[in-house]
Amino acid sequence: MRIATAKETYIADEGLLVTSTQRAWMGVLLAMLVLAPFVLNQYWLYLACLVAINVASATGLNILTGFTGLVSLGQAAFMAVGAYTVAFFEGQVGTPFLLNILAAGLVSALVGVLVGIPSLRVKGLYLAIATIAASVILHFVFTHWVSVTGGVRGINVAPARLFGLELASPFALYFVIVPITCLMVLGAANLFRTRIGRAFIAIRDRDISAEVLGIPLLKYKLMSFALSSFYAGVAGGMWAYFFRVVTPESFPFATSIFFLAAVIVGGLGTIIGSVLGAAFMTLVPELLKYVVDWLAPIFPNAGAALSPVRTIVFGALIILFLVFEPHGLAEMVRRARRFFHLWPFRT
Amino acid sequence: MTSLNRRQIMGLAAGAGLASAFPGFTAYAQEKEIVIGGSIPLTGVFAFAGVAIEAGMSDYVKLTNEAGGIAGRKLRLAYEDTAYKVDTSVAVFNKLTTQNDIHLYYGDSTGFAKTINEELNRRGTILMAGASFGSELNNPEKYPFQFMAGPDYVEMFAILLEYIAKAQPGAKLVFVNSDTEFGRDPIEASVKRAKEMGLDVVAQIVTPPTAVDVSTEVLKLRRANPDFTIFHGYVLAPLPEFMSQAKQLGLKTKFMGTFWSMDNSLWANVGAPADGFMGVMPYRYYYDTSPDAPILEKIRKLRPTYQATGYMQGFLTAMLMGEAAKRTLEAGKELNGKTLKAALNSIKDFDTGGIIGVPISVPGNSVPVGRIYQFNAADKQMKPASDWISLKK
Amino acid sequence: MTAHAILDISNIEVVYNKTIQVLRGLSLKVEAGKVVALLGSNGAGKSTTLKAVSGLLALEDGDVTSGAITFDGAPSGALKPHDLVRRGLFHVMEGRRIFEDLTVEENLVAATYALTGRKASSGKTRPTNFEAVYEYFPRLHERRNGRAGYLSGGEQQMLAIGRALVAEPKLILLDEPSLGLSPKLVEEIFTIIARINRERGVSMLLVEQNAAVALAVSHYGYIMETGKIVLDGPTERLMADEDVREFYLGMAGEAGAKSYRDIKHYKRRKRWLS
Amino acid sequence: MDWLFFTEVTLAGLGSGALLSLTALSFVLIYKATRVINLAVGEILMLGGYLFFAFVTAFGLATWLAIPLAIAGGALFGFVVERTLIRPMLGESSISVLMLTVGLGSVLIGATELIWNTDPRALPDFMGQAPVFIGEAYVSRKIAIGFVVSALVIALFLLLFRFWRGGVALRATATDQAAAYSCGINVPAVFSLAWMVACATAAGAGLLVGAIGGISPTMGVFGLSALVVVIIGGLDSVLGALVGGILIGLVEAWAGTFLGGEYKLVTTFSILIAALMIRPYGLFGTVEIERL
Amino acid sequence: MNAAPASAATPAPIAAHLAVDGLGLWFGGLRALTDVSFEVKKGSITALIGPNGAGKTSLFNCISGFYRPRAGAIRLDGVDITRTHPPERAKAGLARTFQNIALFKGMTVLDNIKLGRHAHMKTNLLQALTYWGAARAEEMELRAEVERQIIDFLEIDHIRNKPVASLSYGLQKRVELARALAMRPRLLMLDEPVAGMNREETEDMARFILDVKEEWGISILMVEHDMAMVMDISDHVVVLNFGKVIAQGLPAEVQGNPEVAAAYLGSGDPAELMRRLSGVGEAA
Repeated sequence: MRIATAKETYIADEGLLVTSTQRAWMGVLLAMLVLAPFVLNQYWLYLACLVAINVASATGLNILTGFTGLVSLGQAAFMAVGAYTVAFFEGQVGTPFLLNILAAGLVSALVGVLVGIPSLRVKGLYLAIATIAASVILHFVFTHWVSVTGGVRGINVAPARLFGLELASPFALYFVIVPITCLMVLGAANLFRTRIGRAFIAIRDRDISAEVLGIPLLKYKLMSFALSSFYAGVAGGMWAYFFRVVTPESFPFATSIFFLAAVIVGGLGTIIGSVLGAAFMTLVPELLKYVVDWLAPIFPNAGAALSPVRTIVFGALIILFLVFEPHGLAEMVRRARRFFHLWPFRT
Repeated sequence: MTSLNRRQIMGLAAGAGLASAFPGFTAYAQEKEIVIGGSIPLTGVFAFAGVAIEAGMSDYVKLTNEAGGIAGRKLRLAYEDTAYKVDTSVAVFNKLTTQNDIHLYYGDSTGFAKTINEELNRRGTILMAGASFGSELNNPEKYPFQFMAGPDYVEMFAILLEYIAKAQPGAKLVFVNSDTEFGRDPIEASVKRAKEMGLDVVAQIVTPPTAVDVSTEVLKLRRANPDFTIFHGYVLAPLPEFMSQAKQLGLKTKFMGTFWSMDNSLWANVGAPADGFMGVMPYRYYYDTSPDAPILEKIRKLRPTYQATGYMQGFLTAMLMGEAAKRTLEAGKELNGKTLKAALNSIKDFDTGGIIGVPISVPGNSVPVGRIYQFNAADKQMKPASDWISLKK
Repeated sequence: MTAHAILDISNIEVVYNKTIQVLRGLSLKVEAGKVVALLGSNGAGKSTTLKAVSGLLALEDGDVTSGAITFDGAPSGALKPHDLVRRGLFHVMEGRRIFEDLTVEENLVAATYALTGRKASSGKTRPTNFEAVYEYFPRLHERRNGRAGYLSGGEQQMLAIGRALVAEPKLILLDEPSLGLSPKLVEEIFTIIARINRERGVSMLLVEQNAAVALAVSHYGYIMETGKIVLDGPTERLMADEDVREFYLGMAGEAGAKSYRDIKHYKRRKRWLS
Repeated sequence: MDWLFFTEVTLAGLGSGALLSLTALSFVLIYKATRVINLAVGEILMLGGYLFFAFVTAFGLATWLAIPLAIAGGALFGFVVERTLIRPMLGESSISVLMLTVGLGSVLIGATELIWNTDPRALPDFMGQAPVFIGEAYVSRKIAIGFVVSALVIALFLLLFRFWRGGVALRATATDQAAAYSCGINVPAVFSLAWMVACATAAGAGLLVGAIGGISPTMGVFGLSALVVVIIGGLDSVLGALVGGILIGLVEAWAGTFLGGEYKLVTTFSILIAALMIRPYGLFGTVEIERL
Repeated sequence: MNAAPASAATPAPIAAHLAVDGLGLWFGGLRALTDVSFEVKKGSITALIGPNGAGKTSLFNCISGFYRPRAGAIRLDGVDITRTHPPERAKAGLARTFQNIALFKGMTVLDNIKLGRHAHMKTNLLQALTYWGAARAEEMELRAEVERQIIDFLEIDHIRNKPVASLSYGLQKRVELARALAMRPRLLMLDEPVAGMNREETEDMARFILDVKEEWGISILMVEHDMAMVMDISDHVVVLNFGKVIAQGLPAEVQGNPEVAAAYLGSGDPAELMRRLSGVGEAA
């Protein structure tokens, strides 16, 4: 980030991080991200990578659903397209790692554009259901286009290689996945400082008047679909390298629900919301496991008996956030920031 | 200034709280014990099996520890729920293996077995078995550190076909499978095998994974009019409806299933329409009082009510793992994937204490033994319909 | 005032979202059988006043925090909006708020719920008073089976008032009936408003930006600014008031209408209250 | 072409189509009154099945008593959900409320697993076994009964909305709550009623579906097919639910028989997309008026 | 600069800024517009009046491209734009406000105004994601221009960072005007700019409209029912009834036209109305 000069006052005013405090905190956060792999054990690194992958995908979905107002229940399918692309390119073409990730994003974006075509005519919840239809059709393709997808058995993916190094452990992959995700989140934040981001929001708020104001609807709706599924595709591609096998069951419909829930819990239409929401929803089940562990001495069968509780907690979180905190974690963070800004003078 | 200090204190407190909430930051003490890790589906579509598997494995651990453990070392089961989702299973695997010194692992699905295989091969420290009898896993070259405590799905079909070929040579068959990886697994190979055995597969019916109403499939079945109908890829639904409709239509076909649809209590709940359902079962049932089954006696003492088939599967899997560990340690070798697998493959004519009615060997990745059972609605029990069938390679 | 007041608002305060105060001690009365105009600038709280009376405030997270509203001799505060309607208080909301997806006649059917507990015919899908509506508004009869969303603005306003007629109320709250209507239609609608008042004895509380036409049909008028009444009186008196003439009727002193072309830049707003 | 076989397949399709219509009706009722797509319909269906199961097995009630009780349980559930969850969400975006019902479905599944564990179960038989023959064509008895019940219920609702002004109240409430209030409509009562009747319908459908396919915590996926039905039929149309249900039932039956079971889902969803491209608000759905 | 595609038809001589020629529009059997022709001269205010349902909004929608007319042509500076899409028209210099305020509720005032410039900007997706060089420069230029020319002009600097939803009705209308101005219009279309405003607020808006015409040199086409304002500030008045032009000319001419009075204006005099109304009760 450049420090504003007197000549460029508007640059300072429109920067992503306006105050020096914000910049300082961002520095701390980045330092923590760099140091994390040397402190955390393999399990937490695994989770960190998973969170990063989910953040990338949730950010994409938030661009489409939170910012452009097009509800999609097909995010998992777009991720699957990315994952299959990686598996195919890695196994059959043999192109290098980063190129495959990029290809995953691009192929996914292409599919996203196809799925987005009905969005000009089909609106709101009808569109959401149309995206379910698209994911069913994609699932059918994954299962039956055996020569490319390996059918129900799926494809095993060789470990990623970068500069001659094999990236097989979460430790190694962390150094690729987390930076890619950071860049993608930064890209999304940048987007909403420009005319394209504004156009997306305009379409969300009132699409027909946006058109009269000079925004070609179909082009921008498709662009949003493309971008969102590009994010999903890259996330899916990283997923493929992370889990190293892709099958039609890898990305079930429940995953799409998961991402929508993450975006809602985090905060629709905010970048930080996608990050917080994806991290929160990924980590909550893990934390619940600890709760169950602590309860184990009291309830000997806690592991088995309390596990449906996780299903309940997942649902309850969605409900509670929607009812009590409809703007999600992002809003809570904002409130907390205001609180600390004023603290201790006012509460 | 005061406020700053207070803030710092709060920060420290928060940090401490965080550290205690995230055990990943703290090191774990190593104990002299053998840990069996487990990604077990206690929720989700496969939970009915997972819960039973967990029970079976912990009972084996308990009995073994009561008898002094394995080569003087205690067994411990460390598992977590996966909801039958691959990514959760992997997460559990990573978590458990960082927190425990694990050389034996139970995995929950074919998808997980395939996903984690690369990791197993890379580590070379763990021997894994699981709930999947996927035929693809029955390949010691590709899956050197995995095995299954029973026949793979193709072998299960083979056992059924062998029974049919003997009972009614040249019989007409219909295969019914669900449109999932699990359901499709053995179909192709088994159609070929049936042909080789002189059996006639007159139709294959595929049902969507979420099928509720099967009327049209029953109509198809009626047209094919087979002597035997073999289901695969289901737990229970929609089999009862399939069978009762077929009976209403006066079809004479005999219905058969594979291991995961052979649980006695599920069928006992179905009642009359279940009468005559047959299937392949690699283990004895809980209530089997054969004299050569002392383990079953012990199990009944531990758990006075019926235990599902998953229980036996979990129990035997743990037993084979224990046996492999025992043989490795007794040979004075270090526990790792290679030694454990070698020890496992050294098992020959092994007495399972009656869980399986014949002595077993583990030449490769599977235990290709099974028996045909048939449900008797009056007694609400699966009864043996054949002798134990061991497949020759 | 000697006549019986059908509506008596006394010193009410209204707060939105528990934080934003909109009305600050507002009082007004509507005498039975009269039309009362409520004028004021945007944001003064006119619509809020109507919603406070009809109970619709609760839907927008608003509360009457103090004061009392009496309708037809009984306090109305505790009553739900639909109960108030059934007792004869009908609110024709700003922007017409017709049911776009329903046909014209179905819109009228919806209003028959207002008759619940009052009329023997209340359960019928088509009570006789539809004829009265169609008599006032023959155009609605022509389009009775058409979708209400496709009516023109004027026809939608007619339908909104028609629904009020079906409900056979004692008091109608009218919020900006002239909004977006052509001068001629404004005259038509207000003629009918006056007819309804005179022929059926229905009292009305009328919120309007078009002060001239509002005062033309009213007997009494109130002018409000930032949440309270700043001026009130019989219509004739208000129309003679110099401030009302300048700021509401657009008359420049005694000379008559002033032109918009002559407006000065940076004109300071007249403060009604210091 | 084997016409008898075709007829039988068609009849079976009609039967399952009627069940889809009945479930779709539950969607429609709620959407009509509250503009909410209730994605928990499948789970409420499941709840109906489990309630019946519990009444018969755990409490030992007779089936004739357990059936109305299970349906009443559905109504009670609808009442509670509407009061505690849906009403506070008034005015929120439709996607938020949609996700709320997704959360609700998840909670229901978890609760069911907690109480009844995850075993699939068969419902006690309350329909009898003897097959039904129409001419020479065979129809499963359960399917036939399901068809008759569904057809009667849907016909009842069609008549109700034709001749009873309640239908107008429902739609008026959905279009504009404040305006509905101002017309004297008891809006909270309409909301409650819609949810109660819809959930009772779903619970009833759950009995029929459970009787045919057994009950399990995963049986809620049936709701997804019903969702396709309402999208094709139009979210706010009872007639659409009927026609859409029959259509999807037939398509599924034909696709499953003549193409293979694995083609069922993909065929119905392809038809869904095609239908939406031609009629974005479904066959009988109300077209929203767009204005600048 | 001119993005409108060249028409195959020979362009009409540039007599008018906007020329509507023989426009016809019908939905099914319903005729919304029939043979509507009129012109908006450069630097003038033209008012479009007529009864509700006369087709004013349909005509506006045809001009801004939301509806496709079935007959006739629309020309902007001599270029036929009848078949172009709304965004292209916006780029060609056609801006409008809406009868029911159509601001974007999720954005601040500043972003709403910036959005108006959309069609004139060039940042592509890749530049937007990186926010490098050209993209940032373009945004900064826009910000400076919006601040200097529009926010100051319309006196809305105190609300620039507020979400539009929190603004009063009158301010929202002003922000909408600001957004339209950000579109760099050559022709500004205002749909009932003072509906729902009282005299005082109407005066404010009238002042801004006159300033836009005089200081920015933008031509204005407006639909409005407030006859006092229409007659005072417009240079040319077009009257529609049943989708046809029944009169047009100078305000005074139109006002005196008996057909217009009968169809649209009514008595036009509150005093007269009051006299009539007081007789209503007795007459019935």
